[in-house]
Amino acid sequence: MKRILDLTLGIVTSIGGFLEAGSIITAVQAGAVFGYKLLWTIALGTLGLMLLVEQSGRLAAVTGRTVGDALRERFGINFFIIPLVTGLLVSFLVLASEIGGVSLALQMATGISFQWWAMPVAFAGWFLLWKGNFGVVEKGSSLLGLVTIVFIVAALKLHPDWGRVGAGLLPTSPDHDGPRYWYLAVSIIGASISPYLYMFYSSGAVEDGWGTDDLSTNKATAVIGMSFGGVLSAAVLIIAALVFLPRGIQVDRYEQAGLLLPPVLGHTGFVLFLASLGIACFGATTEITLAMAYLLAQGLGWDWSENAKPKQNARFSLMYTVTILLAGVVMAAGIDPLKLTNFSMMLTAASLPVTVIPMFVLMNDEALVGEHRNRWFSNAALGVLSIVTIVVLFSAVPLQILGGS
Amino acid sequence: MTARECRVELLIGRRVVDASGEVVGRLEEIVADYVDDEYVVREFHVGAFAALERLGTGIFGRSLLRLIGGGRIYTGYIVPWRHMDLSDPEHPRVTVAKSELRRIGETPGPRSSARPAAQRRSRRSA
Amino acid sequence: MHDLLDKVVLDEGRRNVGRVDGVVLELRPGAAPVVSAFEIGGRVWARRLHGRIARWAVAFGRRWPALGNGVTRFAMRDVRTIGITVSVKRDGRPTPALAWENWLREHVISRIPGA
Amino acid sequence: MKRCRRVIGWITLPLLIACGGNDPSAQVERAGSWAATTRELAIERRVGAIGRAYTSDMLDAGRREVQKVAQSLKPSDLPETLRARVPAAVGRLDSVIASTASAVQRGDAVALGAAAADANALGDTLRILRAALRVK
Repeated sequence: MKRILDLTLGIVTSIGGFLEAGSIITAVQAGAVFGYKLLWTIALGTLGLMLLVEQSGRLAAVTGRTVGDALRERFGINFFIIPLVTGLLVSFLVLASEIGGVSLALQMATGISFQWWAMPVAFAGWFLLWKGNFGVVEKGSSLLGLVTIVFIVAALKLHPDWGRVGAGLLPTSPDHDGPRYWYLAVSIIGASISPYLYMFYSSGAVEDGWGTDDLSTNKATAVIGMSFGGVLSAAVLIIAALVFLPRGIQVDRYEQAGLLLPPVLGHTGFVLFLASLGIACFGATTEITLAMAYLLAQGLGWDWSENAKPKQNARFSLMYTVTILLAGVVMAAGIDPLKLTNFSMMLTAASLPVTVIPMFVLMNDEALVGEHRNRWFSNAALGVLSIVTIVVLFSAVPLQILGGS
Repeated sequence: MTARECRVELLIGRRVVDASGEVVGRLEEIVADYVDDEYVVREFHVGAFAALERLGTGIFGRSLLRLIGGGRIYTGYIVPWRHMDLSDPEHPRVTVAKSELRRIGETPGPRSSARPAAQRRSRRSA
Repeated sequence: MHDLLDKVVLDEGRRNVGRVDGVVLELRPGAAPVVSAFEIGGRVWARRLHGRIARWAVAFGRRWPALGNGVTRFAMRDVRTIGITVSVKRDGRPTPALAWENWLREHVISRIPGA
Repeated sequence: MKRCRRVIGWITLPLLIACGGNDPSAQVERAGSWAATTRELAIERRVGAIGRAYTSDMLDAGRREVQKVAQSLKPSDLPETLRARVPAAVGRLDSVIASTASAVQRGDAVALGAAAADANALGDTLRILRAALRVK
């Protein structure tokens, strides 16, 4: 029975965790301009995430070490300092754009500008971390995240032409707006494979005390959970392709996304869109803040359990307090949420090699993971993924310049 | 600092030269044994990444080396403690010619620092 | 040395004291060197990165002595086990490694309700 | 020092140029997108599917974006035949958005219907103009 409960919670977590400001907004922009053409990037991103989540979960279950621990212990501080610094920097920008997502959902509902909502949202996120423990954060935000299923309902209601949807799953090059196409493709990959997700997942696995008998749960959670998350953002893209593209609406401002569901589900569509954007981003806010605190604490050897009272690990709790409130200040300063979200997704994609390639070495180190090390399939898949992330890294700056606005 | 001390973490990754000044490789591992309540150094492992020699010691160079070199799959030399001169920790020197050193993997001895994470071995290597 | 460097250090109360940031070799004339102790501290791992960062760490330490993470040294005699983590037979709380953990607890964290 | 300068260059470069280019056909496309958005806002507001605060906020934002488009459209960029028609269409769009906004304030369903029709017509005009621009 425990196994089934773990499985369902795992899947629920990945739904809540997967969909956030980045994946929603990039999918809406992609659908509005290129129709189904960019679906393949969501598929690629979801497969990549599945791979990394499964492996970081296996690492945690077999060795009791999180990704953060393993990066420091295996490669020493000389290498670890790079994923640490890039990870914290990039996650901070993503965190600010998540707070932006929640604040904008509140702005669309109330008319009060998102800048006023930024600090209350950051404070609410901090309060949940300060009072709640890991279970509350993980399960709470994911259960609420279930409301994001409205996207699947809406997508089905629009009866998409499944043949062309399938065609969208094949990598194609665009016939117009080349740079914008590839900029969105990279942003979507960055939105799907976010390092904080598998760092958070491996820390959760260690905190829940996973052992080698949880490997099957781990595999199922990774595959089912992440694919469900992938289907959700694909649904968002499909709706944008069927609602915005024919009407010629391109998303230049974040709030335009609010028009996504009303034409399909009327007022309930509008309310549910705000609810799912707000809740998914709020869940991501707490998860990213924790993931950043985990990364730093694990890297430097502090106590880091979220289950403990804040007093028991002062530096860890101070870290997440400062991080979330600072990110709130960034959003309160009124930075354009759409540009920040796109930019942070692009930066996430560009920072992937720093965590994906070491996973290659970690998961093949017999001394570390013993016979649970990668089989040829995971190695081949991780190899392809590493190549993709390196290509993305080198294309990031030119794409930001050409396709950036 | 009592007697004469040097720091392992600053030694690791340093370029090691032999008696004639020829480059042996980079210091990758120090094996010590737990002998009557003391961790006594038995040997040093100098990894010879011929291709990566020029990476240099910048942050990026050393970290890339750690990423690749950190593995156990390297070729290199075993330098018994007697032959390693650490008087200048910045430039460790081998007191004999490179040719006299045993290559890693040649002798059937236990793999130098493979230490199965879980079990504890009788002769603990630190 | 890969079994020691960068490993998490647990004190007798199984509290995280920090990570093995540095390991000390004692050179004895005519005899094999001995691993005499290991050290924990921001200044220790900063030195492994680059001279300039090490200097910043020292400067940071001097400006905020309370937060300044001095260097904590544990003799190898105090080590109980070396496995996935390194456990020592001493209490970690009074050491500099946890200095600013304690400082933060008294002066900052416990002031916020619900800590 | 050389390495630092290169690193700083890498970081500031994208931030500086992130605002994107402003070739005329892209600007007209943006205007067309806002015409379509205005039409959608009018239709959805008329059936009460979206909130009043949200609609008026969006229309204000729309006007600011359209005014930005108007400023960035320099006559020299436009071909001879379109030099007059494009700014005129963008100007009309600005006034349609304004009238939609006031219809929303008054809650006048009929005016909203008319505004939606105007926005729709403007959307088509802008699409034709954009096609003409792309051909050049």
